[in-house]
Amino acid sequence: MGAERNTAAVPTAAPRSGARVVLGLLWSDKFAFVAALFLIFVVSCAVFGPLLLGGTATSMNLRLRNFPPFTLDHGWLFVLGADSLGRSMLARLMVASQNTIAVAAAAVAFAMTVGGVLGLMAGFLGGWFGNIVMRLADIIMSFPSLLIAVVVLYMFEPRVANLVLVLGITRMPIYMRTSRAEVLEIRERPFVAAARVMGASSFRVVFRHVAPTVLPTLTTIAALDFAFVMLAESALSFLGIGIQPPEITWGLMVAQGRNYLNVAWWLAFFPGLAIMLTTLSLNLLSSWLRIAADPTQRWRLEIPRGRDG
Amino acid sequence: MKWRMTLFGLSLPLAAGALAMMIAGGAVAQDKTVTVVLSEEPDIVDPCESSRSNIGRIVKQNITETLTEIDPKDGSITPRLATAWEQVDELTWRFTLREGVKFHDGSDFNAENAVIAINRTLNPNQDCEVRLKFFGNIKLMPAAVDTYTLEVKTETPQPILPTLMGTMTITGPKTQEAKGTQNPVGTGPYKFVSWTPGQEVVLERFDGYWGDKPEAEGARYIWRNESAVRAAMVATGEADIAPNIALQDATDPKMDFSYFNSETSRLRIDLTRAPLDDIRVRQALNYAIDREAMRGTIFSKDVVPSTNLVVPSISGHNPDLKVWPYDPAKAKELLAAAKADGVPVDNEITILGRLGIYPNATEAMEATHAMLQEAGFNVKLQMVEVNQWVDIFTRPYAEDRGPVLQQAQHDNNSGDAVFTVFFKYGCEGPQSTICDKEIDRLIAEASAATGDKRRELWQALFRRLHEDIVPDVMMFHMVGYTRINPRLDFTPSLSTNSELQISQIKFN
Amino acid sequence: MAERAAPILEVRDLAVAFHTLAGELDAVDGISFDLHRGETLAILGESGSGKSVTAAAIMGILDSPPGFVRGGQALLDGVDLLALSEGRRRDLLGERIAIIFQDTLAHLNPVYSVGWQIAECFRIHRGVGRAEAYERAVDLMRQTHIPDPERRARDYPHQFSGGQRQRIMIAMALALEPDILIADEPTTALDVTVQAQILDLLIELRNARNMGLILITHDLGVVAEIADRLAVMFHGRIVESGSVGEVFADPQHAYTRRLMSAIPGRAPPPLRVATKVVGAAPLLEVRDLAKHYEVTSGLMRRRTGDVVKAVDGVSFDIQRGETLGVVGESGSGKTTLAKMLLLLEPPTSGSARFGGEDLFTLKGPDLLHLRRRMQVVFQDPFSSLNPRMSVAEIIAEPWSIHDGVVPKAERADRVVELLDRVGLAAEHARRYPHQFSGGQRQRIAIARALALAPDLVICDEAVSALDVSIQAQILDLLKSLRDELGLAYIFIAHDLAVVRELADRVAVMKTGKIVELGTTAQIFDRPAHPYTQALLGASPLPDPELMAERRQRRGIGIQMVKNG
Amino acid sequence: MGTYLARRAVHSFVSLAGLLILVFFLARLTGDPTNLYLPLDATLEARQEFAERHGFNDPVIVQFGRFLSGLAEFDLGTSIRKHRPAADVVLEAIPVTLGLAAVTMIVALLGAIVVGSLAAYRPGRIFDRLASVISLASASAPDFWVAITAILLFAVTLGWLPTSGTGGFAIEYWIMPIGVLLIRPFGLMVQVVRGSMLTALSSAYVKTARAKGVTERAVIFVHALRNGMLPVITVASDQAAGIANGAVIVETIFGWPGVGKLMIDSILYRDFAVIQASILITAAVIFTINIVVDIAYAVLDPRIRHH
Repeated sequence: MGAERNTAAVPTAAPRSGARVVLGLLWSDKFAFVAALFLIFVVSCAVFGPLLLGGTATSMNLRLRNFPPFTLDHGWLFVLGADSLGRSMLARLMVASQNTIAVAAAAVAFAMTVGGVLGLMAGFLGGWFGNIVMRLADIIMSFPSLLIAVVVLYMFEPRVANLVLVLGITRMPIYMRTSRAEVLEIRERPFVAAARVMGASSFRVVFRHVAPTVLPTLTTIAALDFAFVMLAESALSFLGIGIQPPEITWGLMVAQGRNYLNVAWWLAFFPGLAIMLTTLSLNLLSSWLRIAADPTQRWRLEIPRGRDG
Repeated sequence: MKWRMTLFGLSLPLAAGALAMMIAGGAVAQDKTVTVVLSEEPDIVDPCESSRSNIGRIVKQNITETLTEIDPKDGSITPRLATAWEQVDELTWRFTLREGVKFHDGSDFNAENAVIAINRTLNPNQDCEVRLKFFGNIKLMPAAVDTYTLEVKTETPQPILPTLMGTMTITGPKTQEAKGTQNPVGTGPYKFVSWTPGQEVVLERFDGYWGDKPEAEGARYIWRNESAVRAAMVATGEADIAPNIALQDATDPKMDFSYFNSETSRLRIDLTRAPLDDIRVRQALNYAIDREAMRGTIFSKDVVPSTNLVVPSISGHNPDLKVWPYDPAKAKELLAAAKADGVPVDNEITILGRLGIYPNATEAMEATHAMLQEAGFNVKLQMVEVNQWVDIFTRPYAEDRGPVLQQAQHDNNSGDAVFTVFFKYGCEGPQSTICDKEIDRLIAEASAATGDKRRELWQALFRRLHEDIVPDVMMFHMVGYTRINPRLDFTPSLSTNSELQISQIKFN
Repeated sequence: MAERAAPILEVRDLAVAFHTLAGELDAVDGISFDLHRGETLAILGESGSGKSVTAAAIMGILDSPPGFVRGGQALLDGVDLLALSEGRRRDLLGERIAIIFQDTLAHLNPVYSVGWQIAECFRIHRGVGRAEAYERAVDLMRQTHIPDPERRARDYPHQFSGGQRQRIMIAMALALEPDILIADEPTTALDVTVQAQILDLLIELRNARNMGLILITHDLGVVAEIADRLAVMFHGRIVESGSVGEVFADPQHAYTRRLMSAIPGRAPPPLRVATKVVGAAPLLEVRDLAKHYEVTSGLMRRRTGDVVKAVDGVSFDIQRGETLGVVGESGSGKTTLAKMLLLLEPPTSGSARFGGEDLFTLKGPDLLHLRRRMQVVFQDPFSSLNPRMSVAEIIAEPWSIHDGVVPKAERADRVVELLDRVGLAAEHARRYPHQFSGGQRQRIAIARALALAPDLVICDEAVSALDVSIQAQILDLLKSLRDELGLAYIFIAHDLAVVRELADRVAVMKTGKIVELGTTAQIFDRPAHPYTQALLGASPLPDPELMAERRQRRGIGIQMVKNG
Repeated sequence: MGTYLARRAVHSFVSLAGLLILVFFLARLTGDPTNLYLPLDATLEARQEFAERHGFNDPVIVQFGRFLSGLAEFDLGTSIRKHRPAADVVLEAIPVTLGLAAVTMIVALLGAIVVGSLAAYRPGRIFDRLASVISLASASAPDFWVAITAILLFAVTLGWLPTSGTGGFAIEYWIMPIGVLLIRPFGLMVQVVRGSMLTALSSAYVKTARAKGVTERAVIFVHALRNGMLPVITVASDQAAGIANGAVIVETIFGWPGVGKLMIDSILYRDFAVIQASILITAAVIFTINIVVDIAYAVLDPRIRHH
């Protein structure tokens, strides 16, 4: 055995505690570190915001209508100004984070799970089933999502669950296609053949071997999709078939604020900024994760600063 | 990349102050063509749809004219293509037509061609909106008595037929029979030149016009959905008139004019569902709304709190009714009293709003929602799009519906309350949720009456509604905003909501 | 030595390091060597020894980051390549010093025609016009013996065979007649017969142009065949150098000695008699097994009538505990044969009986049961283990597929047992495949194959991707398992020496057929079929004297430079 | 390759048929259009007549049969809203949208290739980080917000550009719509170009090219780029399809009469014939784009050509 030591380029570093390693890797990418902090903040807003500020966010004060931001004249709650009904922008942003994150996360998770599983099966089974799945992806992609939205929300109530369904369905094709393409490649790998020689069922091969390998790719797409879903939700709200007041989401706030762009820019700007920063953070974090989780890339996070690269 | 950064970072304060910094008319074309920017492309330019506002603003009184014209200020009737009219008997009206009038295609305007035009508009096989909106239950039998005398017979007495005729424009005799003409021909001061779908509609001055020669040589209509863009276009001189911009875009008193647009907003109460079937609950609803707080914020400062569903210029408006004061204490008291009598005041009431029914509609409903909640009502808010809203607003009503307050707005610019009351408050009215014998009696009597009698009956009816029934949470008589380039001399009026007479525009 | 001209390339104290998880890792740790015109210097070492990194550093094409040159010089005619500006060095690359690589499919740009790629050298260095450059490229292809060069210059890399691609690489590298050619494992992935041709070509061109050739390889046979001098690299250092003859005759460093002794096939052929039970039915009977692929075309996938016969009527028996070696060059059908036996691909015709049961008609539980008795070890230990499963999960997976073989409670212990059996430690169970070296991974794959206690293990090129010393260890492991557990193997390989080491009988395959089948001794000592003879003749053996002799027979003149 | 394209065409046709069936039946689940076309005060009889006249009273399957027989004669029905053949209405709008989509994609593609390649050339450097952050941020900016802000800034405050409208080939009318439209595809494609160029630049043939003495610029834009283009083209075609399917916001705000706005309006107005016609025609365009992309693949990558 001795002769084999050091023949591989993979050094066997003394195991440090897992959390410390992760934090260390995170700290070495400052963008990702800040992104992680921001996301933690957003998630805590989503969890605690409605509990703490639920009342404040809906309490109307028409005298403070479109009150401008960056003054403390009416207390810290109005530091980001007030909306067209004189409600605290800050409180609304924090409360809205719950619905926003919930809708986006649920829709993306739905699209990823259903689309991913369909794509997996299409790739693995091939044949007529694969064909049907691919045609379905074609159809959904050229199907105006608004029509799906109108159908679902006309037939059912404009509830959050239905909105998630609509957004989820429209985002499915990309997962269907990606996971199918990946499966076609992965199923040719020897470890899949080895599993089949052992007698593994197709179900086992797909879910034990193929799915975990496809997952990182899908996760990367999902991070980008977050933005699309939040913006799509905004567009639907604007057309009157998304989330409706008194519920709030950032998308709805942007949509409502657009009427006031030339008198009260902050109404649309801050929620838009929130969407932007959240997606930005997710993407920075996901690209960090891609590197950190890949042993052949991880050195990029280990190089001392000041070096080339 | 950099420029976008700049745009993101710097444009905000700039944009905020943008309109304030604007100086009117940068590169105004010095020609005498008026460019109007509408909120939406007309689906069609057929005169029989001219009751729809964006079509009416192009067609009505510009291309095609009416026999009579309704004065928006007081609902009185003035001559247009007809110079005089008289009621021959209960079922017959006789109109004397103007002589020497020609259509744009050279045909003569006479009684015979007027008959053709009326029959076209009222053809039961076409869905012309003018027919469906104003002549739904009325059958007209026009006939030419001589070249310039037109006789119109009806099956039931129509005391306000001359007013009705103010809604119907006269098309040329060669206009295709079916609805959907691409080339409207009329007698108006402007003739139709072209419609490039998606782009523009162009009119030019008609030299053979019977009346005074208007100043503007032509008109060009374009359309943008975004109010901010329409306002900006007038500001930069790309357009002369934006007939309909949002309150928050009307920031420049030199260019922006408010006008009563003949709309009245309200929340319709469904009287058939508990707890809304109790008058104390309905009164409490009205007491709970702080109308003054909404005025000048969500609504324009120029709106007027309403008591009637028709605007003051309509014959039959009752000026003596009192606006509901804001009195949350009273509201709570009434609610408590109702509750003590076993009224289920805790039933959840739905406020059903319609998106974009008027500017800031959603915010108005959010504010209402908050105020009603404040007063102790158990309310929830739901905003829906038009189709769903209409489903719920009109008969037949769903059996399993709950108590609903429905956001609504009513537009009567046709001079007489008859266009309002039956539909909204009659037992059989297609959008009515009340059935009151007294009201039905008043409707029947007033419809058959004329003059002061008619007006007094309508006023009695509105008093009964306002004081004894309370079928609505009344809101405001609404205003619209029009932005007008200072190079024009034009003041919008009540009728700007449905027409825009280019011939009335002068240049400074 | 004294009268010889100054060396054309002098490498002095070259040191290269990489940034890694564990900090900076020295890949090349201060090495020095010289190269003269007309001479071949072999740098021998196993993977990770730093030999390819050395080449990349000299050429200035190190993956940077993470790699970086820590110090030293590479003097080309006295000019330090490492200290040049990027532009100046670029002028020398291709012009004075050039390189060819092992994996030609990856190293040629897939989207440009080979003619374009060769012509590019003339265009960038000589400013030659497009048409003329192309002409010259065609000419070079002719010189490197590509048939029909005018037509083929328009083709793309994937349309060539591996050997032809290496000729194209060589043509490209030699376009500007450089003084030095670095050949980085130029023949490693090639079949033996092709390998011989490429080595011949390199020698021919070296002689014709009086170049200095640096040959980077792990294959002692190749070294013996064409190198003049040899430098052995180990852990980033040159541990031994000298003329090929000297080093082979008398290796000084312990590592070199171990390397020499690890060469498979050097030991006398095994005198093993398979524990054959006379009269017992064979474990596996294969009869007329064939796999034909029909070439289809058109929208409805109509058959064109053309048939590719990947495996074309193969018959053989294997007894319990017997090892059958299957050798052949790429495309001979040996892997397809394995896939059919493993039921990964259905056969076109023929039969196979395993333990008396018809392999191809079994279904359901019977098939599942049979699966337990036949397992596989693949060539590539990097991809045959699921990177997302721990070693324990990988080895225990067969038991969760086959209920009741090993009860859940005992699995952990059995995993440790199996790890121990294949020479790994208990603590390895928790780790993941990427934390192991190639040889260790192959041990894991073997442990997985053993988990179900099979009767037959098919080894498809199971040691081909491993370094020589590791190869020897794995072969030893396979031998001991065979002896202890009575396993039968079908051992598929293109490397004759390896087969010789392990097999009881050998089947030689060519274009889907078994052309010769006999005992190992028969095949290697008295090959009957001309193809078998050709295979044996082309395979380089780590014996400089013998190789020189062979070369002479092939008519390649060599100017031997005797050092010292 | 030819057969492959033929097979793709068959697939497209199947998808198209499925799409039409789905659209037809789903659209009819969104309610009766009568409410939207008749004034509130219209009588019940008038409503009945309207439904009768437009065939809404027939069972849906009968309506579908009627639609199919029309389709057989290339008749896509008549718009209830516009009283004109639905196909005419859609065909007027298609060129506008395609023009927007084409110009946008060309500009975005070129920009993304340059920015993405340079970012990938030295990953982790400041240019790379900035390009990533800005492109990601712009990909998640609400487009109507950007559009209106741009109008207020460039047209109203600065007076450099017209607020809106189409002006034929006059470039000043194109700048803002294209600028707004390309933000998202550009941001996305910078990411994709960067990713695929990262792979391409670390591949073996780039090492060969460097060893030949190829300049770094040629390494990036000759050797690596053509290899890195394949995934970029996939994403670009997706984005182009997205725009072809409706650049609603831009069309609406800038007053470009394209198919996106038409489709939205038709859905909101339940103008079934136009919904069907516009989906049919845009889907046909999208499928054509996909096939063109397949051909582009083959042109770029000989391995696909010879497959």
